[in-house]
Amino acid sequence: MGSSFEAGIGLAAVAPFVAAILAPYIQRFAGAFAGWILAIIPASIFIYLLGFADTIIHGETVSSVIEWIPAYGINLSFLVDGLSLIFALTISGVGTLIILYAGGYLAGHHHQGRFLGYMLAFMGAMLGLVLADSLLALFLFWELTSVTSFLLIGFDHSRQAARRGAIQALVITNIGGMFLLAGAILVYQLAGTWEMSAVREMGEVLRGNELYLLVLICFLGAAFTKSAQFPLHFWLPNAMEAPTPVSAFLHSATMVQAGVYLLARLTPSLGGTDVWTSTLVIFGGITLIWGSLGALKQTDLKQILAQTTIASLGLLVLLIGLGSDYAISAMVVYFVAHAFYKAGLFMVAGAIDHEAGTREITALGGLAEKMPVTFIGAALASLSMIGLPLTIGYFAKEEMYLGLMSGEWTAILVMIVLVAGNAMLAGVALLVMIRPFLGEAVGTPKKPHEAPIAMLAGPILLGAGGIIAGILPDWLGHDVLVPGASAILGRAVKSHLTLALDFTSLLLWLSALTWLLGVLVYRQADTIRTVLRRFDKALGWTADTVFDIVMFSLIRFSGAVTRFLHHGQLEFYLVIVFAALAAALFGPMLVWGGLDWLEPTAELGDWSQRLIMPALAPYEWGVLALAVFGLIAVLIAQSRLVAILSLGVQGTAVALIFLLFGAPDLAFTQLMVEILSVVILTFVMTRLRLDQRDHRPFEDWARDGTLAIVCGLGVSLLLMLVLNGTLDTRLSDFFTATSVPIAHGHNIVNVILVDYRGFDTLGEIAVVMGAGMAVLALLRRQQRRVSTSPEPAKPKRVRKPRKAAS
Amino acid sequence: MSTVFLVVVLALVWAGISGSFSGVNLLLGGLVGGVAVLVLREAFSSPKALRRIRRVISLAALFLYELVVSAVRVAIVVLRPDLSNAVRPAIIAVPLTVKSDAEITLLANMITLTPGTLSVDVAADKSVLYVHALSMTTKDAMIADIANGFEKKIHEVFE
Amino acid sequence: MLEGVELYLGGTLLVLGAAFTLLAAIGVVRLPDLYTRMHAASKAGAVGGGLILLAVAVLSQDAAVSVRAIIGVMFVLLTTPVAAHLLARASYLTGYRPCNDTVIDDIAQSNE
Amino acid sequence: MNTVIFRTLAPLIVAIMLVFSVYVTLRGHNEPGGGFIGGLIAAASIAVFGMAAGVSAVRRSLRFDPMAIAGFGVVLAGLSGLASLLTGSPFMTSIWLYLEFGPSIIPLSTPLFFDLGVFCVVFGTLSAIALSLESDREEDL
Amino acid sequence: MTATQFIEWATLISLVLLAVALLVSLVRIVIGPSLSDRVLALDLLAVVAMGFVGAIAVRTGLWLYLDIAIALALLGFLATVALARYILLRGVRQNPAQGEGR
Amino acid sequence: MEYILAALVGLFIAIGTYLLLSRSVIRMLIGLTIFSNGVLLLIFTAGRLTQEVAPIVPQGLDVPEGAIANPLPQALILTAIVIGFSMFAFLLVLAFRAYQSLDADNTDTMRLAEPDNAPNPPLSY
Amino acid sequence: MATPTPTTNLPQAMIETVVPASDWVIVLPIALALMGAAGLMMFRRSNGAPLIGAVIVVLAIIACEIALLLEVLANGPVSMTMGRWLPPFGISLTADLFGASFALAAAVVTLIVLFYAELDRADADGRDAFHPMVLLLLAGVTGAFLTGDLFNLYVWFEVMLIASFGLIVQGNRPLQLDGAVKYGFLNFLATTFFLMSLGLLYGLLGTLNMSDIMRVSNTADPAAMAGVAALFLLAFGMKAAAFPVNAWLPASYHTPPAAISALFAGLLTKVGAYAMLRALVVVLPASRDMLEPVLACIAIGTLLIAPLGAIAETNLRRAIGFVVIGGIGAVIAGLSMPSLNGVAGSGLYIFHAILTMTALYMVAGLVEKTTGQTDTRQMGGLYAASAPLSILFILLVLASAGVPPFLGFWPKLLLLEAGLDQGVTGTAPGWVGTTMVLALLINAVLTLIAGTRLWAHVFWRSGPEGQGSENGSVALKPFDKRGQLALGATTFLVVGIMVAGLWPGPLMEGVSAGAADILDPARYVEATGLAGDEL
Ligand code: NA
Ligand code: NA
Repeated sequence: MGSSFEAGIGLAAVAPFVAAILAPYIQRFAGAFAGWILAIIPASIFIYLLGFADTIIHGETVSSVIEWIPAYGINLSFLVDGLSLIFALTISGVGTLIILYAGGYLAGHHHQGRFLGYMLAFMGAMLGLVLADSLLALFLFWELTSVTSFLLIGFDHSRQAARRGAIQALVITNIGGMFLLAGAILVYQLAGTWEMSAVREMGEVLRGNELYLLVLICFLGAAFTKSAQFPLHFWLPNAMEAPTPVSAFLHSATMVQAGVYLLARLTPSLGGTDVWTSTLVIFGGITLIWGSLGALKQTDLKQILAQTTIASLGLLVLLIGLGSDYAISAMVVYFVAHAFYKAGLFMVAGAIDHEAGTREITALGGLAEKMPVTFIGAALASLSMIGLPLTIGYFAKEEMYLGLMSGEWTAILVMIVLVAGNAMLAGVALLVMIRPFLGEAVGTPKKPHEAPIAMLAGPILLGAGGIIAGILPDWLGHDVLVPGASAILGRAVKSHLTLALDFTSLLLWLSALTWLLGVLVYRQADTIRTVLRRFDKALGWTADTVFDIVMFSLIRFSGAVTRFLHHGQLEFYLVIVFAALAAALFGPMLVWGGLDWLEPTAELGDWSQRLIMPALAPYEWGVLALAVFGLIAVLIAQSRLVAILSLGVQGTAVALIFLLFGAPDLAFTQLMVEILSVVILTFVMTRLRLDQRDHRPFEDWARDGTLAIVCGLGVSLLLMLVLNGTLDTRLSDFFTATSVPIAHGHNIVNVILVDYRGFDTLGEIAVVMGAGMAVLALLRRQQRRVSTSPEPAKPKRVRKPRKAAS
Repeated sequence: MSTVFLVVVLALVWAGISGSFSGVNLLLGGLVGGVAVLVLREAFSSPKALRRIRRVISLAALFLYELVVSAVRVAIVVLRPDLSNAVRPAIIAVPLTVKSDAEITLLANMITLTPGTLSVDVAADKSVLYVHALSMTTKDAMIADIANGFEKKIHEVFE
Repeated sequence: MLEGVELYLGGTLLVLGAAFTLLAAIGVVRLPDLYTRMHAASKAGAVGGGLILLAVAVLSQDAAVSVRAIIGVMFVLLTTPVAAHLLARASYLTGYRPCNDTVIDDIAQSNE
Repeated sequence: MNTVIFRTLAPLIVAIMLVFSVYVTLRGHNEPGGGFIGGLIAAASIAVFGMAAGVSAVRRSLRFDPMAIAGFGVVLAGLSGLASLLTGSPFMTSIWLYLEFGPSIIPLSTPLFFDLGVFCVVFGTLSAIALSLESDREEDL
Repeated sequence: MTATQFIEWATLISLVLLAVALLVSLVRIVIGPSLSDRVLALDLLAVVAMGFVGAIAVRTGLWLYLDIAIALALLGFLATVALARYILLRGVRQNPAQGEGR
Repeated sequence: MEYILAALVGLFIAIGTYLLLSRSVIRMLIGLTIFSNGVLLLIFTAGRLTQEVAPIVPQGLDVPEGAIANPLPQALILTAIVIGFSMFAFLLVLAFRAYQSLDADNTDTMRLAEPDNAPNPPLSY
Repeated sequence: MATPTPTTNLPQAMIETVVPASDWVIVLPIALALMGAAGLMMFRRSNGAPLIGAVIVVLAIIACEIALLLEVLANGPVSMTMGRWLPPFGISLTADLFGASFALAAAVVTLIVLFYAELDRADADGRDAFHPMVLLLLAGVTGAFLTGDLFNLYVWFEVMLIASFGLIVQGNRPLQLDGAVKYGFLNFLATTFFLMSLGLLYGLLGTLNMSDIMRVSNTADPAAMAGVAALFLLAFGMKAAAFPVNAWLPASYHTPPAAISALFAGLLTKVGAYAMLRALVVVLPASRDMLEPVLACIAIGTLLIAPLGAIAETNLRRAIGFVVIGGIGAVIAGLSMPSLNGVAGSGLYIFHAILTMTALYMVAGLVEKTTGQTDTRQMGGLYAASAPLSILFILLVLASAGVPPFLGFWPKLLLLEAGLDQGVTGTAPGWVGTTMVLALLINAVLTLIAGTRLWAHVFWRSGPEGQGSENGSVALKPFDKRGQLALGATTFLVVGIMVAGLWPGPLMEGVSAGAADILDPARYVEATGLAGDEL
């Protein structure tokens, strides 16, 4: 087998995406034949993958690596072994039929192209997921399945139920995705590699690590959400809002099986411990029973099938949890069996809905006459689901019972669960096969007739496949069970499937018991349904309603938090900012001893020395006093204009302080700026007519005052702390020494401004220019509005200044 | 003609400010002044005045004298403990004999800076100057004071 | 010794200017209404500020500085009355009436 | 503000302020002052002029759009920084030329042009703001 | 007393007087009662500040401060004009008895 | 004397803060100006103080004769003053326009961007 | 003509070597942007097309920045000290990989937005100075990314701020003025805090050059340094819109025309976050260590609060504003775990956010334009009506929620690795890493919920909330020529984001190398010319 052939593994995952992008155009171009054309892609992938079968059956694996982010050791690495090949073949095989089916099912729908695109993208994601060797790549495709299924479930987007189902599925599976990501990174950090093929060699190390439980929780969280394990199962029935081809694909062979796949894949790395076994068995068992009961509650064909899917997923998880050779063998066979019959049954349900206009089994009957081919498909699938001999379902059941023959009480308990679950599933299968098709014909919304060939191909081929596998146990055992189970367990597993019925074996009697109970369930289906529904009513809520409650609570909580934090009052925002300022000022000083210096020390002198300024002349005190009184004048000013005048006073005082301490340029600039500020303020105030008083309620007054004092004090203390050190004057010394000789300027400050730090000044004048542009942008429209509107809308507000009287 | 004159004055002012009467500096001053005048060219009505330098000096001397006297008087008033007795404020209308804007302006400004009087407003028809007096004696005496003092000298200057 | 005379003269001018300025401020606080206060501010203020600039002119002993100082004085004398006039006029037009001690108000009469 | 006294004296005051502003700008490298303060004073003179003569008169006198003057200032300052590209030095390396006019020497330097740029920016921007605050008409903006 | 000492004292006294003048002007700004009164006081304050700068120039011998003083006179004038204009255009009804407008 | 200045800086900051917390936009602007002035003084003080000796080299000398005031903080403050003034001008005109358009200078009533009666988020999918 | 000779017995003051013209690529982007803005301002009344002028300038800037980036990639950080003065006496511009690549991303985004902005400029006559303002904003942003001097950083912050002021009021609607008041006061206050901390830092260390500060920062009182660092954190936190001082962003970002929102979302907060990275991680690492718990709490708060806002909001662009804030939380998360992965994650997140948040607002603007609504409750039906918008929107939702293989995933991966390493698997597990991982994961889920709700309401639902049947339809305005241009620009950007997400190798290598320089700034210091100097 050539290397380019192996390198094509990645292509198998990518090709559907390319096809997906082209799908809408192909659909536009090919119309009704779009399904047939697009089905070529999965079909060729299927054939391509079949090419690996020989290698895999011989116990080898094939891998291929596409470098992606080499610096981080992240590669798109793929590995084909028994497990992934079984999944990949199932996906591409069923996928081919589904694409065909969708071509017929959605014929004429104006978004059929989009739909086919989503389906293909989903298939690509799923193929990538099962073929990936890198945990990160697996996660990537895992998330892509969530996203594409989101789009598929919400395909019928104008109905709220569809949107809800889509969001629900995405949210739950995305939460699982986060678990998976965390788990993947943890494994990477513990094992030092992303490649699962390498990780499985380190199973002992992982299981022995103190973080094993955390890693396990992460992966179980991922698998349980994706594979709809109780109590996270509720999203799956809601996902039935999707068009039937989606249900057939996603909820039989593919997306929901991703969790099962993950668990199977991780069995050698993480499995086999007590926690693993007990968790999987318990959750799987509960899910099995819960799902089976759920199926019996329903009357909608799709809902029934969805619930049985939950049950089957529970069963698969349980089997992985058991982890014995038999259990794993059973899991492999059951997976294939389930894929065959469940996809077929969903397609049948879709065909019935499509042709008869309803999926309510209570409203259906006698369709076998009108839709004989469909009925054959349904029957074949149902028989496999019941697990009758000569179907693949039989072997699955047999294998799982085999593993529990030890006689330990836990095994017996599990066996009881299995039998009960299988029996109920068998009952449901009978229900699905018999109710719509046999018995008296019932009037339906549409006049039923046989579905088009594109929609029939799937059920028939899949049903037939189930039977063929059922009559070829050696092939099934050698080519499917052994490679799959060996890949999962990491050791060689033997197959012992046989068609011979051994009436002395307890096994057969357990199967018989299962069928018997199944018939009983079928007979009493209506009663059971009534009882279960009554029970539900008494309970009052389900996990599904809890989702709504959580979601709406989240939305309400979001609303409340947002309204509280962002309610639009600038004042409140400012309070937060200044509280943060106070914290930033005092926090570090309090924590790290920034206030220690307040204690008198010999070095710094006591406070009398620190505060009494022999150096300050009386007039300097006068200027400081002017600043203080100017500030107080601003503070107590009742009207804004008085505050503005007082602002000029404190500004003048600041300028004089600059002057007194040797900063003429500063004083100069500050004086000019301060006066111009007053002038501009006055210009603007000339046009404003404002309420003069400061209305501040007392609480605010106290709060603002406290904040102000704290912030002021904090700044003072921090500044004093800074002043306690000595200043490194390298820069200023340099400027002083070179200003005249090199920079040719006597005013050192100006030389700094235009030369040493001229770049700052360049930015600064850009700010000035920007201010001009911004102000003009502010003023322009308003004046246009005034001049163009025939009558000023609000004369009270837009007031032109009164012209001088004389 | 007047514009050139103004430019020359501004160039001299420039030279004075910058402390160098060198040729280049005067040229630069002329340039700066020229730009300033160019900017303001509309605003200058041709001033026919400023010819009789002797009269100007005479006026300036009078003004400076009056200014100092005025400042001292105000200072004295301000320091008096019985302030309310010292002031006898009034606003009186002084008829104007000078007519041109420049004359009125000069007069009003001088009145403001000299003892006891402060120009508040000029009537719209420029016939009357309203003057605030700090310590009124009689209305006629004040009007006569102004008419015989600054107004006359300004007349002479602007003749 | 001539230098000394300049210094004494300049120092005296400086103190005088400062004193006038302070008196102007006191006048602005003590006098009864805007118009009377304006007398103090414009006359004593202008003279005070002017004297200080003159002191600079005398003391600097630098022709350029002196010229500038004198131009500064002229500027003060130019602007002070204009500012006073504008403020007084604006105040009067917007209804600031002279204090009750005011004996004559010709503007008010002309408006009647 | 339409009084004889103000109207008559304003041009004189404005002219003096303008001259003073240029003086302060040019002197900045060696004494307190510089482009910013100069521009500020010049813009203040424009504000006085605007209050005395009206906005449209000022705009007519200025000829150029004040914001274009500001833009020119930034370009001038930037160019004075870029000039050092010719000398193989980093941005804003000063270049000094001493032009001899007979006895006097005029120092021309990139910092001087830089400061002139600052002057233009401040003058243009603040004039634009002052005038637009004064103006009621669309075309003035 | 030498000339230098005299100047030393003269500047000190002047600066003290001017500092007091600054504070006294502030009193009128605070107590008003009318806006015009406050504007007048601010105008005076600018003149006092100008004097202060001049006196500092004398005290430090840095004559260049003179330009700050001149500029202060220029812009102080601008401020007063703008405020007078505010009073006029806004038509602030002011009466000493009532206090002032906005 | 630096401590005194530091205390003064604290007063500027405190009063600026208090005014910024008032709801009137004009007062807030005044507060912002005072706050900025406090920050300018802070930089000035942090650069250490010397009295009355400007950082100007007398004509004819290459370096100043004695100690001079620290020129670098002055240059920084100058830049900051200019920038602060530009911002002030913009914010002032903004306040003016906001008053015109929104009929208020009380920030409590400026609620167009974040309406007071904002609806609760819809409980739907 | 005469040139005076400098006195000889001076300390060496200037760099004597000739500076190669190629070094100018570090300063030209800033100079060109500034002068371009000024030039467009000069001719704003002429009837030329300002778009063409602006595009030419930005293209020139991009060319320079590509050259700069190549130079940095080849030879390490590039530095130029203005005016030929020896550092730290002159202002140094220093670009390492982070700075150079962010600057480039900013310029590219600006170019795209310039075209996009034609959407709202039907009545453009150049007088509002939109194009000069955009260039000014770019100048500020570029300066902030490239400068090696803290005070200079302050100046560029202010340039950016004033330009954003000018932009946010473009159009002058009352709504905008309300937003601008909040934006203006809070942001100017933030830069004032920045200035305050700069003053204190100068008082402590006597220098402003970042490289120089790194050398001397341990000489000062640690409590005072921590105080200064806390002020930096507050100032940059406000700029970056970190919780709890993030209120200005949702109050204002939805008010201006969409092009301006887009530009802001791409550039403004990112510069705040970058400054935080630069100032705290590079320049003051010791103080950052002291403040680590605070940083962590800020990151957690931001990560958790922001998506709640996005869920709660019914105004489309306001909701996206909260998504922007959430991204800032991710950046700060990296700063609280400054391992190689943490810093690389922060850096890559900034890069991702520059592109993705801009694109989100661009799409939102198109949505608003075509539906004529701003409130999601009034929207609907776009899924059926506009396939391009649908694709763009869902891709961006996924990118911002960090779903692989979209661009947003990669920084999250790095951050999660950093968090798990610090919190669980590392040598000394601490609470910061663990909680950060939880916060990041919860943020991802909540962001996805918010995004899908928007998607469901705006796109899937066929009409406004509670109106008519589920199959009703809404009237949509088709795009005119300007709309097509805007749509094209958006698509271009989104395609770029997708490509970067699918082939993240170069980016990841880049941020990895960049983070190495951040954590060990020896090369940065050396480039500035300060290495080896003993104090
Ligand atoms: Na200067
Ligand atoms: Na006066």
